[in-house]
Amino acid sequence: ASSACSVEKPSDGRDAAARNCGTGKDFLIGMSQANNAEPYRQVMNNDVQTAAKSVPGFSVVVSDAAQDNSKQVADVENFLTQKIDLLIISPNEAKPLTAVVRKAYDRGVPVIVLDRKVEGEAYTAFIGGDNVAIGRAAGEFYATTLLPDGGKVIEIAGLPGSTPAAERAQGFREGIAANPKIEVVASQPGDWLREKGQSVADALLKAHPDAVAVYAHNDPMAEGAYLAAKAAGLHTKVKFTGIDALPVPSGGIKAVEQGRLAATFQYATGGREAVDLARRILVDCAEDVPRTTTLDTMRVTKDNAAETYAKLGGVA
Amino acid sequence: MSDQVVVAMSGIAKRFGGVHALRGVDLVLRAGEVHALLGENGAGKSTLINILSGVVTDHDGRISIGGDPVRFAGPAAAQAAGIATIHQELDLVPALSVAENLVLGREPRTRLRTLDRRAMTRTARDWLGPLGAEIDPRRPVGSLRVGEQQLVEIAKALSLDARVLIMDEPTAALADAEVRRLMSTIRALRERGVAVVYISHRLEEIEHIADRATVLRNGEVAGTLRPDRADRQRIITLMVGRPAQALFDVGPADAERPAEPPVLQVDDLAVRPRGTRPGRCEPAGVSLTVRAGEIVGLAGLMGAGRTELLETLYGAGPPGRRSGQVRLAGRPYAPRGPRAALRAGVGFVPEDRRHCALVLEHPVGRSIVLAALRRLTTAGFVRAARERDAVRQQVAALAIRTSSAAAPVGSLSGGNQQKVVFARHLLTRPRLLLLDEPTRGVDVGAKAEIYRLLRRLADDGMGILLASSELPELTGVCDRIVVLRRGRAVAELPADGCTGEDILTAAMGGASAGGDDR
Amino acid sequence: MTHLGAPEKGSGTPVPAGGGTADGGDRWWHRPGGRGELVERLFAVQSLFALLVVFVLAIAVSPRRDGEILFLSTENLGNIVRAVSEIGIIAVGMTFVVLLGGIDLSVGAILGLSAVGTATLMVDSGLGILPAVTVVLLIGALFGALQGYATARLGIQSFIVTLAGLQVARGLARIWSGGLGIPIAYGDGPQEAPPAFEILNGTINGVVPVPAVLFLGIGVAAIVVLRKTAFARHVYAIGGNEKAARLSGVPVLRVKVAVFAIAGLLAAVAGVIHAGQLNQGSPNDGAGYELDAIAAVVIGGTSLAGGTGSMGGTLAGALLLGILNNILALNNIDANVQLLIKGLVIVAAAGLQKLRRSIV
Amino acid sequence: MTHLGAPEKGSGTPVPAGGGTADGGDRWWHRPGGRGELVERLFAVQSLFALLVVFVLAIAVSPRRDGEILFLSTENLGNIVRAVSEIGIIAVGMTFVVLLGGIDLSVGAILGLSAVGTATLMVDSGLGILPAVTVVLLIGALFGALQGYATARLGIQSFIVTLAGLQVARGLARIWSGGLGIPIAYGDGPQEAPPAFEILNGTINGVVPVPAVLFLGIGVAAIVVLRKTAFARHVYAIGGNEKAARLSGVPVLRVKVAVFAIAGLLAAVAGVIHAGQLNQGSPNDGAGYELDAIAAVVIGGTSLAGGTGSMGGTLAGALLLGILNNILALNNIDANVQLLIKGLVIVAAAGLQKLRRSIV
Ligand SMILES: Nc1ncnc2c1ncn2[C@@H]1O[C@H](COP(=O)(O)OP(=O)(O)OP(=O)(O)O)[C@@H](O)[C@H]1O
Ligand SMILES: Nc1ncnc2c1ncn2[C@@H]1O[C@H](COP(=O)(O)OP(=O)(O)OP(=O)(O)O)[C@@H](O)[C@H]1O
Ligand SMILES: [Mg+2]
Ligand SMILES: [Mg+2]
Repeated sequence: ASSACSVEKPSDGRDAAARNCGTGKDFLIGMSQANNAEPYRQVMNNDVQTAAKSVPGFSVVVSDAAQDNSKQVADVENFLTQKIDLLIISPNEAKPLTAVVRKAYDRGVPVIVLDRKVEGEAYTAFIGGDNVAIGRAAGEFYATTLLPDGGKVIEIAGLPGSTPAAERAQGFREGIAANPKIEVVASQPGDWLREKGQSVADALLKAHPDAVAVYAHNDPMAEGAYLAAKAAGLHTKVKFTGIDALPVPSGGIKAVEQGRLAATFQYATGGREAVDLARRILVDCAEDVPRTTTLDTMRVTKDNAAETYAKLGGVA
Repeated sequence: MSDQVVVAMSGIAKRFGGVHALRGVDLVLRAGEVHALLGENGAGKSTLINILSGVVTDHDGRISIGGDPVRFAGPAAAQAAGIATIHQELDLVPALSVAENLVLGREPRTRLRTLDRRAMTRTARDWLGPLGAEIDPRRPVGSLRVGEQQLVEIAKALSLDARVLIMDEPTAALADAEVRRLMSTIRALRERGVAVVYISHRLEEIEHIADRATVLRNGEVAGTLRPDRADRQRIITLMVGRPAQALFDVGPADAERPAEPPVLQVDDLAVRPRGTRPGRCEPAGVSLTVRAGEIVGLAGLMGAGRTELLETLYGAGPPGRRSGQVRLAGRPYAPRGPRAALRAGVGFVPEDRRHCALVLEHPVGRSIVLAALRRLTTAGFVRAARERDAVRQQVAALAIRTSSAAAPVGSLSGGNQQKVVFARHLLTRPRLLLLDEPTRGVDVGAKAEIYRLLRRLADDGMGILLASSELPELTGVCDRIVVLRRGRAVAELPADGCTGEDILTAAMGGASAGGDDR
Repeated sequence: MTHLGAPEKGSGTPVPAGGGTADGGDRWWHRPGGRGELVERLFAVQSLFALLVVFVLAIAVSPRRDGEILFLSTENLGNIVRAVSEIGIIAVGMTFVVLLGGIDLSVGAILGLSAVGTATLMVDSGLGILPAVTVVLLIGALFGALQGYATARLGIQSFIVTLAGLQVARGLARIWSGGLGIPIAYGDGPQEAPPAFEILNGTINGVVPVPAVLFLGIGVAAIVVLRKTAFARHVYAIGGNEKAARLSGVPVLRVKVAVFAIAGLLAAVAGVIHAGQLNQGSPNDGAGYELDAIAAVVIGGTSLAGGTGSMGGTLAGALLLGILNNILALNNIDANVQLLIKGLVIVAAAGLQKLRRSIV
Repeated sequence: MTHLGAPEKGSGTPVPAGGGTADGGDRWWHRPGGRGELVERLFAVQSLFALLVVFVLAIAVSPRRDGEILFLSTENLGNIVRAVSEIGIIAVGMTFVVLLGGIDLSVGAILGLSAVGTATLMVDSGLGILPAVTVVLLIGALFGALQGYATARLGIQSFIVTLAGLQVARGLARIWSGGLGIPIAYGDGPQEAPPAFEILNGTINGVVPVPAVLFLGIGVAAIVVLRKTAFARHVYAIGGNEKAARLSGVPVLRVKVAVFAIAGLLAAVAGVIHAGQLNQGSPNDGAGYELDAIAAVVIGGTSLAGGTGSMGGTLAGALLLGILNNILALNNIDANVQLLIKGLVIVAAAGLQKLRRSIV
């Protein structure tokens, strides 16, 4: 439903996408990141860059929108000015970036969307995890393994208003429904931040001294909660779980391995998968790449932590 | 003078915290009279006129204008009622031009409601001209000398075309020539039936211009009199409440004393500053000597370069190239800044206390010790007992009127603020004291105190260099007078037998002085 | 007087009687052809000059592809102006506030609030463009006016009032939107916004983006206001010496309230544009925009102490920041290194302003 | 001082009227008598008073469990002080800067940089606690000193210098850490930090958290410095009237550099504590802390215009903010409503300060 004035009419970019491909060529890939300040996204960048190094002819430039939709629009436009050959974008939010992604796509630039979707159909492929499924996996773990006898659970949620926060909350509740003895007694946002998780847990553990577990929407907040409990001498009584399982030293896998967290659930970055797709599009000139790739989650507990860390390419 | 009463104030009282600034003052202003307000520093003069001009609104007592009772909500209301005020402290906007300042708050507009710059410039010219101020209306006020700013303030008040014109020490920053022009302007206003309230600590001006005078003491009316008929001694007695010593009775300079060694020797000093500094007149060939025990006066017209010379000697001038020689107590002396000057034993009382010396919110005690902290400090810590003694001594020695050492400087009257600055530099025990208009705004009694103090300091071996625009001050207090003109020392006169006319003649450049010789 | 450089010739030059200022040298500020004038003229357009320098540098270091200077392509130039238009419009309002001697930290949050308002009113409440925008602009102006009143009446520093205002506006935006961005779909149905609103995303003649036009239009209007009105004189006067302004009968309270209202209004305008450009009203948007706007104002030569500065400088400052962002991105400078470079450029630009004062 | 001895008897020295100096005594030294004094006394401890009010309110609205007031439990109180300790330490440094008439926006970024530095130096470079912390504190102080030099020497407003400094410090932290948090594991092996460092996460007597002790210790030291030293007098003087300070022989440049160095140093201290508390040095941490610290300073009664204020007020302000955060969280207040409430409390607290001035 475009209107007067001159809003670009979608041209058919499909065959244009195939125009510039083949072996032995050099390709410039633009990676538009929503916010480098989140460890998860920094790891995503690293994954993309590492994977791209092993593809001859690939060079990647990364831009950081610092959580600003407008800045991300400008970032993509600057990529287009530079005439990149492929766009990987991890959008800050869906709607605001839809138009500029379509613009790139319509110009024949293949677009791989990572983690958060954009609206409509104007992209080449989407790769992402399923936050509801992850939350559900966590909930099921609580219901069956962690708290089979039930108990009171504190939830430390992500940034209010963010989709992952809502979905991880929703999935979790679906998961624990199997065990009616589990009760979520409090939920406060920790804004994805470790120190916020700590101070929120301080207060919540105080208000609910009989809580037996803390479900945090990501690993840093879980670690923060652990620190708070430790200061209160509760860290042996209360169990902590997170989400993300980043294969980096400060990530959740290490925390599980070292016994601070009972479990974490992988939220894959999709960086490697994106570069693989890019290789197929640009080098192999593939026409029929999968439109949607849903990344599986994985439960990381003490049993498989070390192994998973190595498998995901974490540095020691 | 007609008998038509323009303003009647009755039972005016005002308290600031515990301080009774005014305790039931009555004041009547008639059309076509110049009414002087007299009183010591802190007597309540400024407070009274602040009430009349709508600056202070929470007071007791009644005001009526032309017979109708009024209560002003603010300065704008007073202006609308026909009261224009020149306040004691200069209050102009530095970044705006002269013309913009003059019409501020009532800008002329074109038919499109935009600013009418031409009309603004014209207004400025029209009102500045009669005051003899050749100031370009487009110049930013910040680039003007203090005296010129004072003229702009006066022009601004005049341009309001008011029924009542209040002038709170309008001449404090003016030199003789400007003062004379102002006097004739005031006379013209009187002819037109304007009621003028005139505050000044220069009694000769009062005698010259005032039709009636009200003397305030401690916030009360001590008496009303006709200055042209009363003798000066009586006025002073009314002001201070008891017979006072003569103003310039400072005791004789000890003529018998052997010639002391020079404290300061300046030999052909000249400064060429880096960059341009409009309005400044840097030293361009000054030679003079100040001996221990001597008070040397610095005379000159407005802008002759007295301030600049003192600033240079204090290391506070603009950066630039110096030539010539300066010796302090025999040793070469070229301070890199005020700090170095202070360490070398030089003190400096600047002429603009608000901008160059004081923080109005800070306590009196702390303001006094600021420059001498080094002596009151051990290992970085200020010794409370020493500080207290030092402050007490200064407050007593200068008779500073303050309710406590912790009172903010801003709660003191203008003259007492000046004494605080004075005290600060005395406390550093300088061997050379540079004074720039040190008695600006100080009342007669306190002036006499300061003069006696200066003499005592000199007798104790201090050298004093005193720049002043008040000729009687120069001839009455100093041992010798050096006259500056355009940054040069052009004459040196002995104080004995030297008159104001002699000084003016030298300052204007010989007998042909008249302004046509540029 | 001889302060303009040349040493005094002929030591006997007499003084003008009655005051030393009558000499022509004192009129350096308008004397045609004088050195002072030259320097002043040069610096008056100095932020423009800095802009030019950065522009030329950008051309020089711009990447090329097939001989084409990427930086100079019409599309890229359009993108630059569009990208700075929101910050630029905010900076125009900020200039008034800073001239007044204040600061406004709430503008970014007001932008977010207004974007949410625009989206909600059009999509959920089904208002037309004009009513929706009017309501949003009123809210912005009112919010600003309230802040102005708090500063002027209670005498609390604007830094604090607007810091609190930032939190309040952000909180309101989140509550209003439920914390989620409100997408704007176009069409005639319910839950759809009038398609005409999409004009904010369009261009004029297919070249000049509409937000850029709005920015430049508002900028020029503001220049005129600042040069030609008594209101502007009052703003300068309050910023330069509030007491003097009050004593002169300037309606200080009214002017302050008006200035903060203007800042809020323009932030709301930027919020409407923001919503239009992104097809969404997101409550978290605009975070940190206040700092960029202040940087534009200061680079443009307006002093944070109040009382001196110009609107033209602000426009130049905003464009300079836009070009800087663009050329750093075009050259694929690492995001962290970009941070370093931008920090240093801001200090350098502000330093240049100081240089000016000490030379003239 | 011989020549300025006691007032000469009988020489006509006017005795100060109005109860001035005559009755002398310590009362004269300390405060004026009368109503003004009473009000002044009341308000001098006024930020403490506000703190008390908030404290009592917090008790009143605190959730209870089994009759126990949760807010008042030793543990919760300890948590509150621990939670504000970083902001509090930063606010102590900020107080010096604000008294000087400046502002420091870089402290949050310096905290991040220092946290990264602490972690990297101990974990990756294998330095001991003392060398690592020393290096980090030196970096912080040096960074601050550089900013101070830039403001003082080039005359650029500190708002701008430190806004740029914020970006530079943040960029450096990200580059140094590779953008990711550096975890701190304890032990004797390589890539492990000395276990003694974990003390920052511990308590004294099992009750008082170590960071809280550090905060209060630094706070008390700062109170003494501000009350008793010549340095503090110089800070107040410069903040009140820089030109006057210079003419009174205050070493303006040196004092300014020292003050910004102190602010940087204390931000670095907060960064070390941050790393110790979170067992991690993350380059993005500390964002926005500068605004909280400034809020604490202003709530504590220090004027952003410089020249007036107290350190005790800042400590009270920081604690007040901490209690506010805690009680809002204990009561499960919606995060957005928390934003609103905090904004309003900040304005109210600042307004109270103003009230004081106009009464006395
Ligand atoms: N804002 C204020 N706060 C507290 N006290 C004040 C304030 N203004 C004036 N005072 C006090 O009121 C008294 C009268 O002061 P005022 O300024 O009217 O004196 P003045 O006669 O004008 O003196 P001067 O000749 O020195 O200007 C003084 O004791 C002064 O300290
Ligand atoms: N544009 C300017 N920039 C800097 N300083 C200025 C400027 N204009 C005037 N001044 C300074 O303001 C001070 C006050 O000047 P004022 O009008 O009192 O001259 P004066 O004291 O009568 O003259 P002088 O002391 O030179 O004989 C002087 O130090 C002068 O140098
Ligand atoms: Mg007075
Ligand atoms: Mg002078």
